[in-house]
Formats: sequence, C-alpha cells, structure tokens
Amino acid sequence: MSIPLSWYLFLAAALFCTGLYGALSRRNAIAILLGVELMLNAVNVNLIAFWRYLDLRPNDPAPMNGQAFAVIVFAVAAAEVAVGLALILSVYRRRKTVAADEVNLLKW
Amino acid sequence: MNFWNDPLHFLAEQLTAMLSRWGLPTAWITFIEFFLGAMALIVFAMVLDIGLVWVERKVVARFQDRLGPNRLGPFGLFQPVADIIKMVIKEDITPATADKFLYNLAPVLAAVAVIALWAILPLASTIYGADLNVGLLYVIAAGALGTLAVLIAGWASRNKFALLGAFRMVASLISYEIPMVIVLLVPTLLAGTMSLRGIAEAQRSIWFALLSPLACLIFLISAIAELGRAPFDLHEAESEIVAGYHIEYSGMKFGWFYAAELLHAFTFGGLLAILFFGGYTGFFGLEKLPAFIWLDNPFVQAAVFLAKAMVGYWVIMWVKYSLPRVRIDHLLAFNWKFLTPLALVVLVSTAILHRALMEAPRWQYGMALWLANLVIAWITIEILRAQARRQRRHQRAASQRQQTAQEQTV
Amino acid sequence: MRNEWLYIGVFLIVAIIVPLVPLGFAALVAPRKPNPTKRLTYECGVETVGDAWVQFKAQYYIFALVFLIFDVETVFLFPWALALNRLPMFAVTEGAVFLGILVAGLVYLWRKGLLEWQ
Amino acid sequence: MMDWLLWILPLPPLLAFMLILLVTHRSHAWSHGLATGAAALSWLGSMVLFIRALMIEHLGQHPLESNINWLPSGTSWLQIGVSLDPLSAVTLFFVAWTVLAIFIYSIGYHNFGQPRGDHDQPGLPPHGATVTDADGHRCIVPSVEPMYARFFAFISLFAFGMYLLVVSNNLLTLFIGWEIMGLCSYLLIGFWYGKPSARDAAIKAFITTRVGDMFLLLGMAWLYTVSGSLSFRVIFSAENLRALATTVTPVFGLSAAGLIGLLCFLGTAGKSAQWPLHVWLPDAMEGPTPVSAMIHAATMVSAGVYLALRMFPLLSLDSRALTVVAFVGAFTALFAATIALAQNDIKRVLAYSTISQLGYMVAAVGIGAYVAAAFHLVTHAFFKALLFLGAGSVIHGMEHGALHSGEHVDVQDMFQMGGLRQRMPVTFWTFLIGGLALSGFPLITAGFWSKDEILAEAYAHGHYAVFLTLAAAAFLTAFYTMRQITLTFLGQPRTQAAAHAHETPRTMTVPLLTLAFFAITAGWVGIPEHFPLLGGLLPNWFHEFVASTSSEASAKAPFHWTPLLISLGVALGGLWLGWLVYRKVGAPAQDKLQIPVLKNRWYCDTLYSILFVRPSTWLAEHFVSRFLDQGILDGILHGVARLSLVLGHALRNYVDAPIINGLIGDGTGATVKASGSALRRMQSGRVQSYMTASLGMLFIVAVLYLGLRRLF
Amino acid sequence: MTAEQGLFLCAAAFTLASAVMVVSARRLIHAALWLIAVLSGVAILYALLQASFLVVVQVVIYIGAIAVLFIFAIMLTRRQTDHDAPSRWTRRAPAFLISLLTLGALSGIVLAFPEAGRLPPPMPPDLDAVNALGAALLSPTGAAAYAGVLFHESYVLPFEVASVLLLAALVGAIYLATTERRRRES
Repeated sequence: MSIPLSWYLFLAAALFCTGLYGALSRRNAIAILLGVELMLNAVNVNLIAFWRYLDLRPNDPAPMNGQAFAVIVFAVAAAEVAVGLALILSVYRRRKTVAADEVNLLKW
Repeated sequence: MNFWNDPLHFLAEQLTAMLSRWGLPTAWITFIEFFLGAMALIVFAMVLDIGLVWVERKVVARFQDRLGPNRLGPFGLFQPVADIIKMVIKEDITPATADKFLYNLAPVLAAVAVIALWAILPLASTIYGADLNVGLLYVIAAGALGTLAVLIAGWASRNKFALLGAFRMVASLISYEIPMVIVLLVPTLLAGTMSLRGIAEAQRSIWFALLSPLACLIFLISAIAELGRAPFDLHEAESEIVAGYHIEYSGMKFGWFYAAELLHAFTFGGLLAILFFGGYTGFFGLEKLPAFIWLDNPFVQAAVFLAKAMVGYWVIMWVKYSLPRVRIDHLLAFNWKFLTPLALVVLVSTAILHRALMEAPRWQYGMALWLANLVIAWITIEILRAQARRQRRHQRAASQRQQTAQEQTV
Repeated sequence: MRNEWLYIGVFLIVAIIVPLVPLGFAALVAPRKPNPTKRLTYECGVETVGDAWVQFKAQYYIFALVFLIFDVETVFLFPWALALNRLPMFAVTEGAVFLGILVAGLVYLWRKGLLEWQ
Repeated sequence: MMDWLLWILPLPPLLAFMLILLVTHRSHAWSHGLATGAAALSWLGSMVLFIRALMIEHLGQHPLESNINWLPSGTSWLQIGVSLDPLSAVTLFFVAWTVLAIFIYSIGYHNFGQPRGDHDQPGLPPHGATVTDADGHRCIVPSVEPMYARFFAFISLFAFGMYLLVVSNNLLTLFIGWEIMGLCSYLLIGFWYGKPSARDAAIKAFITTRVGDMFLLLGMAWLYTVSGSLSFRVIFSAENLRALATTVTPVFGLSAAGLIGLLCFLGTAGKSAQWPLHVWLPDAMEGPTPVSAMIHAATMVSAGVYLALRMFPLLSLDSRALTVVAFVGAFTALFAATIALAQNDIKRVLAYSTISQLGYMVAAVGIGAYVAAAFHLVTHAFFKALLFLGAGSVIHGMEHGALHSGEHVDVQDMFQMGGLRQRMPVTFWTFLIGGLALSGFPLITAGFWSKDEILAEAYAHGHYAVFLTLAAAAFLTAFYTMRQITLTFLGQPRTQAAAHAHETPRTMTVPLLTLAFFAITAGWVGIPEHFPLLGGLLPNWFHEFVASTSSEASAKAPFHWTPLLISLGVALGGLWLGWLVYRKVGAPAQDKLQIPVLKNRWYCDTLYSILFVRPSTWLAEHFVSRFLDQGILDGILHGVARLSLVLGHALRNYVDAPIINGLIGDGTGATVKASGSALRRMQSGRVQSYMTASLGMLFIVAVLYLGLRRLF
Repeated sequence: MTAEQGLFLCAAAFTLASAVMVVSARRLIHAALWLIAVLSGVAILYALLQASFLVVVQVVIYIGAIAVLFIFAIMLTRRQTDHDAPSRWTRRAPAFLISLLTLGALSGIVLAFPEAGRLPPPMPPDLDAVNALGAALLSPTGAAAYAGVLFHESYVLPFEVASVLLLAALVGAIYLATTERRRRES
C-alpha cells in the first residue's frame, strides 16, 4: 500500500515509448508487431493501475471498468496479432520478404 | 488450533512467535515462512516423483508381462535412486550449434511448469500452498509455461527432429488445451468458484463426475494429450523422430524432462481428483457424523487425496500402455471435430440447466444434469455410428467397384 | 490475495532453484570430454545436412492461430461462468450467443477443410 | 397494440432476407414466396397503421411513440424507438404499395418459371435459353435469372431498411436504415457484376452517397453534442430549437440550426441525387429495372427528401439555409431536365427525370412548402415507380422480340423501338398514365395537383426565381416525357425486335395497373379548396393531415390564376411540342437535339481542364522537384494526392458525366489521373515513415497550439 | 523504502530491461523470448495491483498463445527473419526522437495529473473480482441490483462485440494465412 500511482504511470509511459521506438525503428515487420505488443501492454498496465487506484472505492460494490477495458484490450490485441502476423505471412509468401521498407504496398 | 487439525498454520504460528521473539521484521518472517512452506511442498513433490519413477517402471513391466525392477532393494524400491545417480554422473553433451542459454533453460522451465502446479494443489482442507481465487486459470497458465519449455527445447537444440517434435508437441498441446479450458468451465460453473479448494469443498455432497461425467471424460482425454503421453505422444515417436524435442538432451537435463513428465502425470491425476472426484473430501457427508468426525482430519484428507490422485495416475498409465499411438491428423481431427464441439455442447447445456435449476431441490438438479449428460452422450454415439455406417458403405461400394472392374478385365 | 501471489512468487523462485541443484551437482561430478563428433547434432548417425532451423509448413501456424482466438474467447467465458449465479437467465443466453459465434468460427474452419492435416 | 405493430413492422423482410440467404437460396419459388410474403405482411401492417393513424385526432401533436433502452455500454445507453406521425404515415402508405408491387413485378421480370439459360452465368443478365417446343422446332425464350434467390434476398433487406427508416423516431435508427439501403443499393446496382459498367456504377453510387452520408453523420454528431439526444422529439422540442437557432457557428455566421440542417441536407443531396452529388443516379440504371424502380425512383431517393422534411423544423430556423436548399433544388430540377432531353436510353430519361422531380421536392422544402413537398413525394413515388416498371416491361418485351428475331439491338434505346402500342397495350396505357402524371397533365393526373401546388406555393411566397425555374423545368419535363412516349409507343416499329415485342406476363402487368390507379387517384386527396369547379368536391385532406406534423409547416397558399395557367401552359405545350418533334422519326433513327449539347460538352471540358487540372499538375511538378522529403512531407503530400484525385473525380463527374451520359475514360479523367500519379510518385508507401511523420506533425501542431495559447 | 516498493522497482526494472532487449535484440527469436520476459514482468505488476484475474489471463493469453504465435510466425519466415539487419540511422534517429518526445509528453501529463501522488485505497474486503467482472461484462441492465449487489457499469455490448471481432479476426487471418491453392481445394 505504499506505491503512489505515478510510479505505475511512469513505468507504463516508459514501456509505451520503448514499444513505440521498436515499432518505428525496426525493419522487420514481425519486430514491429513486437513493439506494438509492448505498447498494448503499457496501456493495460495503465488501465489496471487506474482501476486499482481510482476505480476501486471502499464500501462500494467493486467497479470493474478498468478490468473490463483491459480484458477488451486483450481481445483486441489477440485479433491484432492474428491478423497482423497473417498479413506478414501472406506478404512473405508472395514477396519472400518481411522487411517493412521493402513492403511498400501502401504506395499503390 | 492444534497440530492435528491444522498443521501448516500451527507450525506457521509457532515459527512466527519464535522469529518475532528473535526480533525479525514481519516482512522477513513472512518471507521465511513462505520459503519454508514452498520448500516443504516442493521437496514432498520431488520425493513423490522419485517414487513415481519406481511405480512407472514397475507398472510398465506388469502391463508388459515383465517383472520390472526387482534387484535393488525390496521390489527394486531403490531402482529410482540408481537411475538418478546414473543421470547425474552421465556426461552432459551440448550440441556445438545449440543456442546455449535457451538449451539449458528449457529443462528447468519444463520442471518449473510442473512444480508450479503444486503451489495451489490443496492436499487437504488446511494443507495447501495458496488458495488462489483463479486457481483453474493458474493451472492453464502453468500449462502454457510447459508449452513454452517444449518450444524452446526444440528450437534451442537446433536439430531437425527436435524442432519437428517440438512443433508437433505444441500443435497437439495447444489444440487440446481448448477442450480442456472449455471443460474446466463446468466445475467453475457448478462450484461457482475457480479456487481448487472451493471446488473440492463444493463436492462434499456429490462429485462433479456424477453431475457431468462427460466433462470428466473430456478432461481426462485432453489431460492425457496435455501430458503428451501415449496415445498422444507423437512428439517423441521413436520410429519417426527419434525422441522428439529432447533428442539432444542427455544426463540430468534429460532427467528433468523425464521427471517432469512423471510428476505432471501424477499432478493431473490429482487435478482430476480435485475437479471431478471431490479431491480430499469424499465421504459424502459421513464425516459430519460425530462418530466419524476424525474423517475430516487433514492427514486423512491428504491420504484420501493422494489415493485418488494415484488412481487417476494409474488410469493415465493404463491408457498409455494399452493404446497404440495415433496419427497426427487423427489426433487433430479428433480434437477439433469431436472433442471441442462436444465440450461446447456440454458446457452450454450445463450452464443452462445449472442456472435454471439453481433454486430447485438438489436431487432434481443433480438428476437433470446427469440425464442431460446421458442424452448428449447417446446422441453423440448415434451420430458417430451413423458416420461409421456411411463410411463402411462407401468402402464397400468402392471395393465392389474394384471387383467388377477386375472381373471385366478378366 | 496479496500474500497469496507473494507466496506463489516465492514458490516459483524455489521451484527454479530446486531443479538447478541437481544440474549444478551434475555439472560438478559428470565427466566432460567433448569432441567435435560428439557435439554434432544427432541424426541417427547420418551426416547432418543443412541447417536445422528449416522452414515449417504453415499449417502449424494456422492451428496456433485458431488456438489463440479460441483461447481468448474461453478466457472471456470464465467471468461469465462465475457471475452466472447472480445474473438472470439473460446472461446465460448472452454466453450462449458468445459461444455460438465461437462455434461459427469452428464451422467456418471445418467447412474450409482447414481442420484436416495434410 | 399500435406500438407493438410499429416495432415489428420492419422485421418480416429482414427475416425473409436471412431465411433466403441461409435456407432457401436453392429454391426459386420459396425465395420469392418468402420475399413477397414478407412484403405483403409489412404491407398489411402499414395499411392497418395508416388507417389507425387517420382515426387518431391530432396525431401531429401527439404522435404514437415508444422508446426502449437498447444496449448498455459503460454507463450510458443506446436508446432506440419508433413513432408514427402523419408524415411517416403517408410515407408508409406509398412505401408499402410500391414495395409490394415491385416485389411481385420482379417475379415476372426475372423470368420465373422459364428454363435455365444455355450459357448464363451468375453476374450477367440472362441471355435466353433454347427450347424445343411441342412440335419439335427449337426456339429461344428468355431464361431465368441465375441469381434469382439472391435478388429477392437483397431487395428484402432493402425493404427492411426503408421501413426501419420510416418508423424510426430518432436519427440513429434512421441512419441505420439509411445505410442499409445504401448497402443494398450498392449490391443491387452491381447485381450483374459481370458487367464492368455495373461494377463501376455500383462503386460510384456507393462512394458518392457516402460523401453525403459523411456530412449527415457530422450533422448528427453535432446535433448530439448540442442537444444530447438524437430522438426527434428532443431535437425539435421548442427550447432546444431556440438554443440551436440562437447559437452562432463560425461557418459563414450560420446559426447552429442552419448549419446542422445544411449538413443533413447534404446527406439528402447524396441520397436523393441532388446537384452536385447527383452523378450516381444515372449510372445506377445499370441495375435490374425493378431495382431502378424501387430504389432509384420510389423509395430510397425519397428517403433523402423524407429526411429533408424531417429536418424541416431545423432548416426553417435559418432563412439562408432554406434559400440554399431552394436554389439547389430548383437548379437540379432544371439542370436534370435539360439533360433528360438528350437521352436515348429509356431508363436514363427516367433517371434524369427522377433527379429533376426530386429537385422539385427539395425546392419545395426550400421555399417552406412543407406539405407540397410531401404531397409531391407521394404522388411522384407512385407515378415514377409506374414509369420505371413500364420501362422495364418495355425492355422485357423488346428482349423477347430481340430473342425472337435474333437481331442484336440495344433493347433500351428508344430509337430502336416505336409502335409498341399495338404490341403491348397494357404497358402502353399504364405508361401513358404515368407519363401524363409526370408531365402534370391537367386535372386527372396526380402529378398535376402536386406539381401545381408547389408552383402555387412558390408563386404565393414570392420566390419568383424558383417559380420560373420550376416552370421551365416543368415544360422540359412535359417535352421529354412526350418524346419518350412518342418514340417508344407511337409510330411504326423501327426494328424487328420492336415488331416482335410481346406483352409481358401478368405478374408484371398487374403491378402496373395498381400503380396506374394510384398515379391518378393519389392526387385527388390534395385538391386545393379554392380551385375552380373541383375546389370543394373533395376536402383537401392531405394538407390538413400532413400540415399537423410540423408546426412550422406554412399555411395554405391563397389561390392565384397565374401559376395555374402557367403550369397548364407548360404541361400541355411541352406535351404537344414533344409529340410534334418526334412523331416522324424514321427507321434510320437520328435525334435533332444532340448536336448543340455535344458541342457544349466540349466547351465545358476545356474550361474545366483550364480551371482545375493545369494548376494541380503545375503544383505537383513543383512539389516533386522541390520539397521531396519523403521522411516528413510525404504524409501530407499523400493527402494532397488523394484530395486532388477525389476532387478531380468529383468535378469531372459533375461536369461532363451528365452530358456524355457517364461515358468513362475521357481526356479530363486521364489528365487528373496523370496529375494524381505525379503526386503519388513522392510517397514511399512505408507505414513506419507515415507513423513517424504523423507523430512528428502531432508534436509540431501541439507545440504551435500551446505556444499560441501562451501568447494569447 | 518498504518491501513492496522494492518489489515494484525490481519488477519495473526487469520489465523495462527486457523491453529494451525486445526492441534491440538482433535475432528475432530472442526478441520474442524477451517479449515473454516483458509479459511476465507485466504479470508481476498486475499481481502487485492485486488483479489476480489479469495476472493469469496475461500468462494464458499473452505467453501461452500470442507469444507462441509469434514464435511460430518467426519460424515460418525464418529465411528472412533470422537476423534483423540494423535499420539506417535515418530511420532510427527520428524514431528515437519521436519516442523521446512522446515520453516527455506522457511524463508531463502524469506530472500534471492531480491524482498522481495517490496511494491505493484498501481493497473491498469481500471482493470477488472475477465475479464482479463477469457481472460488469454481462449484467444486461446497466445499474440494476442482483443479489443485493449494485453494478454501475455494464459492458454487454463490448462483450458481444469482442466475440464478433475475434470471429472476424479468425476468418480474416485464416483467409490470409492459407494459400490460394488450399483455398481452391476447399
């Protein structure tokens, strides 16, 4: 009971930015997805911290907003990974590469 | 509270008193207690494991109509010790191309994945590590860890067979985790909690195996698959891929894979007992009678639990040594086309009945669930028979066509 | 709940240490005479050809994919199963709908013939 | 009882849609049985509701309404509800009739019961099947539509959307129905996706209407933020309206009410094809004719006007907004009418006339003639559906003839027809009725009364510009209608196909007759009191009834002779002229009126390329040469490229597509495409650099914003 | 510094270090395994936050499924993904800058956040979090009482939408992951 909320928030921010850096700087598409995963986890940490610190109130029937959000984020993350990796695989199958800067499909 | 009806907490209190008399800060005290508690449980598990080596070998022998270990000590009881010594003094060969760190990490991880289960396994109403309110999910999580260990082992030893074995293993593991998770929802529903202890307590009146035999069966099957034992042990199909993911491992590292598998099997026997056969309870309210109050003594309970677990373990061994290995396509088809749908049906029916008859008298409730299971089983069998008939018809038609063709040629 | 997780944490630490003990012991007592032949990867005595980290068929990936989706959905169902007792029948139907969508996915795979191994 | 009926009213078609798709898509009879059955159920419900609505006193002030909480999300609720007020009642009336008629018509149109085609495949219109009849010689007969069931599934879904839109008492469900219809329109225009033209038309329709919908969505969002609800009752509550009217927005100093009204009106413009978003409607004729009849004449395009009428209380708060609406409507009416003159395709003529008629209604809304607009909405739905179905029947007959005579003619080209009067009498008479109604033939036809009311209102409220425009449009309307009738039915057959055309089966003629009945009688409910002779015969029930919907609806205009005489003059004159010009079109068909229009087109083209394309290319070149910094800039330039592409397409479509009848791939388009690709060359297409760029932009903007905040 | 803070700091350091390894590891398989380390670290944080359900779900879904999926994908594209060649500094420099800026901005927000210094309130004594979560996800009528317990929020819509989302993801991913040949077969 001795950790102020800000600690968690700072940690989450750092984690988020690490993930961001990975997502922006990596060449390999899968590595980019890894970075995105980091970011999602950072978000979840925030959500749960808010749940614990701001959502919960004594003598109040357990509000679960934070946890509900987090669970939904899990679902979203799962979907994102599934589709993302599938995309990468199909691109790989066609072009034999997963380097993001060789995959410039947005161009056309 | 005395030692006989609540040993762990009794000892814990004594210890706390003693240590605080020595003037340690409470944080340290809790830590030490936790450490000792964990140590005790794990050591117990390890000793049990050593025993299991003997049991396994003896039982295999009997199944295969051999004598099995009988030289070393009475009934070859010291055989496992010899095994261990052999393991330890064997040379440990690491392939030159292997990914060292991961290669060494894998067996430890495999062991941890199994041992971790013992943290929440309630041996008795008062003898347990932690009474986690998400116990069932914890079990699944530990399973995930095991999957990881296999994958790492297969990848790190940089061997085609190993990797292939790992892939197969993981494919079957993750496939069979689905029906397992679904079916784990049934005890959760019935007991209204996910803590193993709560589930065991909820079965004082009646075992869930009676309320939902199908769920029990599905759990058993998927558990065997999770253990990767025969008939689902494709990952170490000697004839095809030599020894699967731990082909490159030797000495104690292999030993840990082996030990982990045995302990895993026993642990799942225990889980089966807890989830469907009342765990440490099991006298159907008899213990309530003043004359039999002693039946509720933790040590009796622990004995009951271990006995049940051993029975489950026995069944698993039995299956292992009497069934041939299935082909991987059969393995996956069986899971996805039979087990998973069945599990879903069982879950939904159980949920509906449970919710609908919550207030109804217990016997009606029980009968309804039980009958529902019977009906589902019957329907399933009918469907299977119909399919089998169709297949036979096709085969017969095919063979006849062949015959006619031959006759024409002749 | 806190100290339960603490306990589990301690337990896991111990569970990591325990396997390491025999391993370390083995490392001490076990002989170590490596030679190149011995340290080759074992392929039933045949010369190893090519890298072991060969590419694998996509089917494994597909099963992992299906597993992921189903896993998430089943995890969603645990709170449902627990809260059932306090919620009206409507909640059961909700869960049924949820499962129905799950089954739809399964049926899709089945119809697509993706559950067959080849 | 009523609530309950209101709630379930839209459902039967939805169920039919699902059942057809999931279960009965193999069986033709089951499919159309389900669809028509569902339509009939909804029709029955609508009639019951309509009659009940007539019985209720002061329905306008106290509409039937019921709301439920639909879905909880977080701590807020999605609330939906249904209501029945006079406007929705009359809309329900004509929707029910037209939908049912068209469902039945489709059975015949898609050759139910005919054999399967020899080489038909899904996605293409049926080519016809060879059969050997009793006495053994083989002949070609129409073949059944390959995707028969799918068609009925789609139109069922469409009907659901329309009913939902009509009964809903809030913008949310209205919008849902709106979008469902948009989807169905897309699916059905592209029903014969084998034809590239159909594909393009479908996409064009979808995108163009999407543009309007986006603005509508904006309006809705704004409305929700302002009034905290989307239900009409709340939105149009007095205090809310006052608040909306008083708040002033930064946009041209319009009041919030006016701006929101205009945003919603853009949605209308998209849906009911008002200039400048009208381009999709002519192309939409690629779909099967029942589709053109239902979606692009009777119901969906009416939905746009319906929305405009719903939003009228909002619009009427801001005179400038109203003026904009009025002029857009009037302009569209004339604009489309001029184009309709030059069409040879029987369906395209009708398409443009639809646009122009919708223009009438919108203009009516704009001049505050609320009731007149609703009135014209109803009558137009009937006679335009009638006309389209008639056209479909003609085409069908022509196909029959073409199959019989085996010559390859464009069965939709009016110059290939002629003399169908004898061949298909029922079609001819019904089509004639529809045509007269469209051109506002005096006294007997519905179109006359509604159109006349609009003109009268315009005149009475002193909107002389609008009045004159509409009068001119009316003249043109009469002209091209008569041209169409003359070319199609009168004179002598110009082709073998026309000579061997054949009356269509009863499933098609019966709907024609039904609609023809309404095309005449629908007008009699709204005869002004002070009309000479006929005035008092029937009470002007329609006005009383509908006017009570909205308090803003203006009082009836006093009677004037001028508009009456003018409308009489233009109608009769146009008809006569049309007959005069086209009665002697010989077998080598040529049209006298094409040339100037063609010339005009080229003129527009050059003008347009000077105005737009050159600058954009110049811009592109210089950006390409100068600031090619793909790290930072390509994000924006990417946007620029997209924008110029979209803009280019829009402009190109609106300027020349109408005049060259949506002919694709002309010089302008090519130029624009070229400029677009020139711009596109500078964008790398890498996700990461986009992300980096966008984030960088974000920071720059943030810094600027905060900095400025500090300053001021 | 209390023991709890110590625990937190250890977990945080572990998590962040592994995160750095994830974005910097050359060999992708190692990056994936480091990701698993990060995930476990986050799980520990959940445990510190007393969100038991989230702890296990984190392990089950992320480590058990998502990480495995990643590893499979990496092994399926091994020919390319064995090593991830370092990207040009022209890419890394702006990325680093942006991330740094983001970090600054986020920290600024946290510092400006009035509740930042807050300490956690005591857990409600008889809180069955999973049960309450289920109720929150499923209770059909937002603020309605069941068994005397009042739920303030209801996530029925997200709950169902999640399943639809997952179904869509499944179908789409399968469609992408299967080759045309297989599709033609089926």
